Amino acid sequence: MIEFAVDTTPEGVGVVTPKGRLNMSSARGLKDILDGLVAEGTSRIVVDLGETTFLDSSGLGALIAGLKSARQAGGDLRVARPTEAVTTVFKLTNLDRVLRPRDSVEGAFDA
Amino acid sequence: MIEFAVDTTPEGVGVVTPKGRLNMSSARGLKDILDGLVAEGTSRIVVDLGETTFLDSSGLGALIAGLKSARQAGGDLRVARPTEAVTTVFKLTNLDRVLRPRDSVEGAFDA
Amino acid sequence: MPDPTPREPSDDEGRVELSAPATPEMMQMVHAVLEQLWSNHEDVAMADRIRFETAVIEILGNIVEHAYRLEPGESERRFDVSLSATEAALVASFGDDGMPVSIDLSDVTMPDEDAESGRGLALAMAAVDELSYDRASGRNHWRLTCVRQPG
Amino acid sequence: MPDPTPREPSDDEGRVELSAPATPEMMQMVHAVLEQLWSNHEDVAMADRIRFETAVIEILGNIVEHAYRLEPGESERRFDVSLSATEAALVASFGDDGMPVSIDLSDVTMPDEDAESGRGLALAMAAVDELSYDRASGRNHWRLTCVRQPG
Ligand SMILES: Nc1ncnc2c1ncn2[C@@H]1O[C@H](COP(=O)(O)OP(=O)(O)O)[C@@H](O)[C@H]1O
Ligand SMILES: Nc1ncnc2c1ncn2[C@@H]1O[C@H](COP(=O)(O)OP(=O)(O)O)[C@@H](O)[C@H]1O
Repeated sequence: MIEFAVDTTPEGVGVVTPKGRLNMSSARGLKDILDGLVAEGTSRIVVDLGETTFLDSSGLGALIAGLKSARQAGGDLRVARPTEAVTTVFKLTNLDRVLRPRDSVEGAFDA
Repeated sequence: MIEFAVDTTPEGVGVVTPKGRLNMSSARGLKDILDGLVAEGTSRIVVDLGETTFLDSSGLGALIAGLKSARQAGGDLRVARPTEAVTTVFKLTNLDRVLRPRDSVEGAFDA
Repeated sequence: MPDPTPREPSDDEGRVELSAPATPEMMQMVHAVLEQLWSNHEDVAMADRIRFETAVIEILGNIVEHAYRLEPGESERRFDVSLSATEAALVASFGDDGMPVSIDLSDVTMPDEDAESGRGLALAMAAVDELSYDRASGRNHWRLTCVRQPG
Repeated sequence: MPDPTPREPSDDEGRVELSAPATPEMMQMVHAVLEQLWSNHEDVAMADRIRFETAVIEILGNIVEHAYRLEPGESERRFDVSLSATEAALVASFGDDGMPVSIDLSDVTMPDEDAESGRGLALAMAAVDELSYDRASGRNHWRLTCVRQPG
């Protein structure tokens, strides 16, 4: 159903790539990964949504939870390369400002 | 649903590889390809079943039709690398003698 | 010229109906059924597929999560859904035997940016052109309609 | 120790039912539904999956190809199928509104090696442990049972 790739860049940015559908069944998995990264000191995180074929309100909840804990730890969570399904859901929920999609994972913390 | 790869070896053997399910919807496609090969003079044919994930009675019918026209033209049709689904259907229909599966495409005409 | 008046119930032709246990696993089943539906209706615009699938999965997710039985009996909770794609619209209609839902859909609003839940119904409503709920014969009925974009 | 006596109809719990037009496209739909069913029942042996799916698709193929309407009316031809996987067995039961089938299943035999058709029913019967047909309430009913291999 879903797989998560988790990586850290040389700059210490955590990169999480959900591959598949981010929904009720998989949202908890994402939340746990994001919490884990923040807990171990990686509070700058990019979620690469380039392979996220579907996103529902539970998946959104996990992203918002991750965003909040990253910011509380002095970092930030940014989203990159959203698919059309993801962009649509961001827009419909008015989250496209707080989760402003970046064009690339590498440049996600540039601005 | 299905794709067919069609090739000819240096020895003049036609190799047809159905990729996907060989069923009511796709059997005609296989039959047409086999008839085409025989019509253009390629009467030694290997059907590579290594990527055939499902086989039904229509698919079997197309193989038998191809076998008959290849033999009428002085050649033969052989099947190679069957998946478990294919082997099961060959056995259940007692066609595992007339369509005796070969281990490889290359060696299919060796014996 | 195509007739612009709404079509009759015979529009239901071609519909696919599924009835299954109301479990999280069945959400993948519905995704799979929609995937097949799209492959039989390649003319449905990607934008319409996305908003329809989003709403369908939100409503189903709510049924799976919230639609508890009135009397917790022996038998499993189930749902059914009818999915249809006509030239005019994509329609889903759900039935389940959970307890009555005491939500006024006209009160549903999108939660604040930092909410971690509570967006399901608001998202479904924003995604489709019509969302209705009613209770009849001891069952909940949800109906979703996406008016299709001109090809 | 597990009870060895056959289970009651409540065994139907967990079943997935599909109702759809009797068209060739719906064969892919049923393949997709079975694929999901297997992913929810990873303990079903590959050999059992294969023989069950083979028989299900043969019976459905016959319905799509042969089960013409008695009176060719306006409305589309449809079928329904209920699929269930219990610890003991895989069961499929089909219903369709085509004309009565005048076949005695006990007469069905595997055609000769060089036959190009006519293997469908014989293959389905060879694949499963039970195949039955009956006509009731103006509908055809086919029922398939695969007794599962011990894990
Ligand atoms: N099918 C349902 N049956 C019962 N209650 C429901 C149903 N759908 C929604 N609700 C109620 O409406 C509330 C809001 O639902 P929703 O907007 O989907 O957000 P969430 O599911 O994240 O809480 C739920 O918390 C629940 O109390
Ligand atoms: N569902 C059905 N409705 C009506 N007739 C059927 C049905 N299934 C099978 N038949 C009849 O039984 C015959 C044998 O079917 P089958 O063994 O599947 O082989 P085939 O479909 O290749 O002819 C068919 O040709 C058809 O006349």
